Amino acid sequence: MIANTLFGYIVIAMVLFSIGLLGVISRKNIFVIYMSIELMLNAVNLLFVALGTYHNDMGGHVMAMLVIAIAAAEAGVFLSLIIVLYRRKKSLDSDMFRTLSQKEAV
Amino acid sequence: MLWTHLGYLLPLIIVASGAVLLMLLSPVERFSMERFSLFTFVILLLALGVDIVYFGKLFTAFPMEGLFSKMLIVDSYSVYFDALILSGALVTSLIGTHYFQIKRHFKKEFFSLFLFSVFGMMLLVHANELLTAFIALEIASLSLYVMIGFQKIHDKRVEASYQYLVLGSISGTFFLLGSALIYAGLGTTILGDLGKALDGLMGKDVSLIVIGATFILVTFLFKISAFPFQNWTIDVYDGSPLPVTAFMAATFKVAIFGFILRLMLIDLDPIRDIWDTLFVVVILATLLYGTFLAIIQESLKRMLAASSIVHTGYLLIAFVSIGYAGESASSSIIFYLVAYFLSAMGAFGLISYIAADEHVRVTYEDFRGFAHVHPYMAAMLSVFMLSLAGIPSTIGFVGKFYIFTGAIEAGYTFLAVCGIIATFISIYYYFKLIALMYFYPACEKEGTMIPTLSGITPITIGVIAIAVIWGGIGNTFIAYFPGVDFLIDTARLSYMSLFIK
Amino acid sequence: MSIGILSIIIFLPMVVALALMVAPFSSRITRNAAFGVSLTIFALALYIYTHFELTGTIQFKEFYPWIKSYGISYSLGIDGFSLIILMLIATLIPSAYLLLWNNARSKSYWISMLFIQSGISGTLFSLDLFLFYFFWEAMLLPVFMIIGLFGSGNRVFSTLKITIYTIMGSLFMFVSILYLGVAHYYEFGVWSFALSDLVNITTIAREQKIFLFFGFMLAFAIKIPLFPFHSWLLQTYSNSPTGGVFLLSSIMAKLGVYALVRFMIPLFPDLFAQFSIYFVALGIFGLVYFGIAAICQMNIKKMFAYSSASHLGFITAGVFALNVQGMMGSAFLIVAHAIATGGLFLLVGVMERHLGIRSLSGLGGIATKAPWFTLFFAIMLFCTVGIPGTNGFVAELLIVLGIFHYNPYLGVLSALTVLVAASYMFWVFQKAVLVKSDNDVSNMKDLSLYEILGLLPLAVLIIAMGVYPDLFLYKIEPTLQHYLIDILHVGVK
Amino acid sequence: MMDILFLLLGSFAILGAVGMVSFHQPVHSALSLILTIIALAGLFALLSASFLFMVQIIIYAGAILTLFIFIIMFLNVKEANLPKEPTKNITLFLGSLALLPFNFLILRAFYQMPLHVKVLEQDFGKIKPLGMELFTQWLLPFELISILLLVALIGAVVLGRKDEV
Repeated sequence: MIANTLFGYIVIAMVLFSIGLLGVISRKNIFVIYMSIELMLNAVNLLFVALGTYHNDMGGHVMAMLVIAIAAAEAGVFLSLIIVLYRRKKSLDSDMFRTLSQKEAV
Repeated sequence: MLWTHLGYLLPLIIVASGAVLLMLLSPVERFSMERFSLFTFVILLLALGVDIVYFGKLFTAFPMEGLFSKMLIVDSYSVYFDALILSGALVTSLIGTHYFQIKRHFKKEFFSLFLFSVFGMMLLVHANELLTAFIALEIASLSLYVMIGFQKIHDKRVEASYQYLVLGSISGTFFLLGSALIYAGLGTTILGDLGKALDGLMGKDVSLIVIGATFILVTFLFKISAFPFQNWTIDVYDGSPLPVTAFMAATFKVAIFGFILRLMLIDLDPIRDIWDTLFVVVILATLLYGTFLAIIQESLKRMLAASSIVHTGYLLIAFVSIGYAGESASSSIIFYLVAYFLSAMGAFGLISYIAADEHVRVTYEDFRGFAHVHPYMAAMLSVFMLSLAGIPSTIGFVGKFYIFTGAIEAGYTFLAVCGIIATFISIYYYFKLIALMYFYPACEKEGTMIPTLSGITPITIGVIAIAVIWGGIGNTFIAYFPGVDFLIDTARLSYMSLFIK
Repeated sequence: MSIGILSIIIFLPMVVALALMVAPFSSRITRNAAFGVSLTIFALALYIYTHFELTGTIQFKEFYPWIKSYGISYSLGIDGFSLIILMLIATLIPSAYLLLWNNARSKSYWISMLFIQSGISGTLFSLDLFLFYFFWEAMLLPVFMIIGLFGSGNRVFSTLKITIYTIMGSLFMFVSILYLGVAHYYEFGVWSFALSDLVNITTIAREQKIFLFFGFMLAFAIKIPLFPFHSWLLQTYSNSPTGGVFLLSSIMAKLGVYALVRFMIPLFPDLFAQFSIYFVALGIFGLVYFGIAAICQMNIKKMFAYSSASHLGFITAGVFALNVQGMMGSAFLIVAHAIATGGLFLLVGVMERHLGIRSLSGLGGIATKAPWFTLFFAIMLFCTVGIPGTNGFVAELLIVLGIFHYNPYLGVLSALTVLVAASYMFWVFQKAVLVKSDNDVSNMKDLSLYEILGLLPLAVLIIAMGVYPDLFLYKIEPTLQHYLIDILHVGVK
Repeated sequence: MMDILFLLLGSFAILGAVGMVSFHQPVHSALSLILTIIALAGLFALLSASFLFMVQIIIYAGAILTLFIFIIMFLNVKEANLPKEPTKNITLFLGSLALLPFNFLILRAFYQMPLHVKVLEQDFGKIKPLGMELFTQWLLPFELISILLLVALIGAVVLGRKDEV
């Protein structure tokens, strides 16, 4: 009967969100950081869909769709920025991109 | 009916279509940067002109309710904030002119993105639904990310853009999670309905909504760079092109406060006192840490970035006290936003004017003896510093007066005292600059090319400087020209419009 | 809308200064204009003096609303106490200008002086606490400029120090003012920051009132400076240019005492009476402490700085003595001391300019080279010490009497310390001026005509007030009685 | 049946997510993420969100993540250019411990939430009601999304092109 209660979905969504958060905090690879953010967005999506279904409200589904679109928009900017960064630094290490605070600002 | 509603939306429509138009024009080679700049200016001016028509009237409307349901709201409040955002953008475009001319890199799409971000900010203030607000926030933020990283020849630009993007996206997911929780608890995300649903839940367990709203507040605190989320501020502000920094520091903050005030004051009003302790802690930490950061900075740009954190602290003081103080305190936050907006805009603008040349490093030391070479610029910079420090005869002083009065009125005398302590420490880092400019003999270093005063940028900055002083002393008894009282009255009016049901 | 005479006194220097700032005039013209302005103000002050009625009320009122939504108004007025200070400033500033006549060659010096004069007058006339604070802070900026631009030594550091120090004090006063305003709003439902309204507040609890009291007190104590808040004093005085020291010691410090009497007595009469013993003691302690510190100094400027602080401690003690003698004596000593120290600092400035030394051991034997200098120096010094025949004597006598009334032990103590304090001044005078030494003082020139003209009125005032004190006392007495009624009334209740 | 499917999909989703954060190579991470996304799509289907099920597979797994893997391949990142993360596993472990109370709090709040499970309509989650909802109630956000995508488009163009200066 788990499949028919909202709570199971919520647990999955929260676990996914937490794993995404974990990836953002503890990984240095910018690809993985980005994918973690995507994962967090997906977790929120699952939440929206599950809530929509259980509220009997299509709004939740629409919101999930909108979030997918937002994720796509962020993906565009993110990926192009990753390409630029990789070209300049030849590295995927996010620590490499935090030189601002160390060097004297121009 | 349709036409009035169209009229309400006209500023938004003008800005959006201007942005699209600029985007379409951007591949045209024969248009110069100046053309684009001018075009941007005209569009913003047009939008502001339309906005002014509704300024100072008390009303609330859901334009095109049949079409857009209640996702969008236009009231005196949003009109007021629109005017602020638009004038911020106008000023940015004016003070940026010189910088963009020198750098020769900001052209074409840059202005389109700029208008898009203005559009996003305005939309944020008009948004009456959580997800719409988030999309508006994303439009504004995404354009800002790209604007920061626009000049790819600099490592630090791209780095700043990257940092802001990553942290902004993470905070964005929290906003979405928060919305999801609120949606779970209340079954709706439309702002007006939230309050009603919340009222119905009174007496029951609302921890879900509290957690959800806390997540939204996290995003909000991140964007205004309050305490636990302030780390990005200095680096990102430092890495951005100066006009963009000014735009972020002043205008974006206005827009964010615009949204969050609406959310907190109206919809989450029944449970707002839950966060009071949290806010008090955040304020204290923000003031403390921001002050500390500001003191240790060598570069002027970084100091201004750090001091913007301190000003966030002051704004938050006003934010917590609004609910408990009387009606008079309500406008304090709006007034302080204006005050900070003017002073920061002027300071960043002037520094961007001075430092437009690639090789000028803007540290404190570079301003040694500055006043003897450029007396007028030094005087203007001093005015902005005095205003940021809150010295009488500037608008910053009146702003601080409102904030602290409001805090005392709300019973937060303790916070007011903390704000005062932060203020007098801030005298150190602001006056240091004035002292350096005036009290040392001029030393013209080789290779520094500081432009002379000419063109539109210095005029704009001069006008801002006069406005800063006028805001501090001006009143109807000197001349029949809108002064402090006018600002307060309209701010109060806009605040009142929030409560029209 | 007519502009009142007080507004003219406030804004004339400011407007002239703004005009001069923009106009490409030389420093000579600027100086002449500044002098002209100061003379005009003197004339206006005389007009006020002659038309001032002998009641304890506030006269020459002006009122315009400023920030209506908070009930803040631009309201001015003077009573007997402010009148005395006004006369003092109006006399001292032209004198100071004459002494700086050929000395200060920079345009910005004179412009700053004009701004300061505006700020001082504004502080003096304000009846609205917000307005008062406004001028009180704004006054600081030109001082900041004068010390920073024309000071010597580690001037930038000392400028920052005095600025942060004084702003710190006044910001706490600011919170207190805001608190009073809010309390008024809660009690009466309307916003107001006018003194006459704020005194009606009854709802503030005692504990909070004590905080407010000390919020005000801190600002004034720093400005005066009272004993534990004097750490800015020495460095600032020794690094400031002559004009800056003159302003700080003989005008700004007195404004601190003035504000103490003017605002704190009506606002907190009960606390004023209750805490008076501590402040009298603190004042006398300052008198002793700074007196000793002054004896230990070899640098003349620093020595006068300490002696000035010592006198201000005495003045404060007189104010807190809660009787008409003490308060009158304080008012009198404010005037006497302002004239004398102002004159002394200006003379030291002259000496410093000619000889370039400021140490006591480097001076000596000036008397033969510069008789006029010696004469004025002697008069000023006698006044500071309180020799009979000078106004200093009258003032100190009154204060000692007042303190004696208040508390006989403290009275005796203060009488003794005054005597001790007198001795070191003589010692200075002897060492610096009279005694011949083997130092080369050949560069010392006597006072120029301008300088003599500037000092003459001061010297005349010192003697005149010493011989016929009633001439000045009768204008101020009703006001002081008024203040005392405030305190005693509450004390009885 | 539903329960087994739910548990299966849920564990796949979590497994993929765990793999995503813990793999060293970005390609492996991306492939794990695809697993999660597809499992999520299955969960959407279980929630009778049939249209979103398609969208998730076609757009997310099909477009966004394919693009992603393409870029990873395109950049051809060498082992030497990958960041060294010697303490990765430890921080992951510690971080997950730290996040436990956070999760507990939210789940507790959910648990106490009054749930009104309603009977779903016949065509709930199908493309038609979704479209109706989208173009009536949610028209404005939908239009705004187009502007957001436009901004992202410009951003990608601006950031991606070679600098001529």
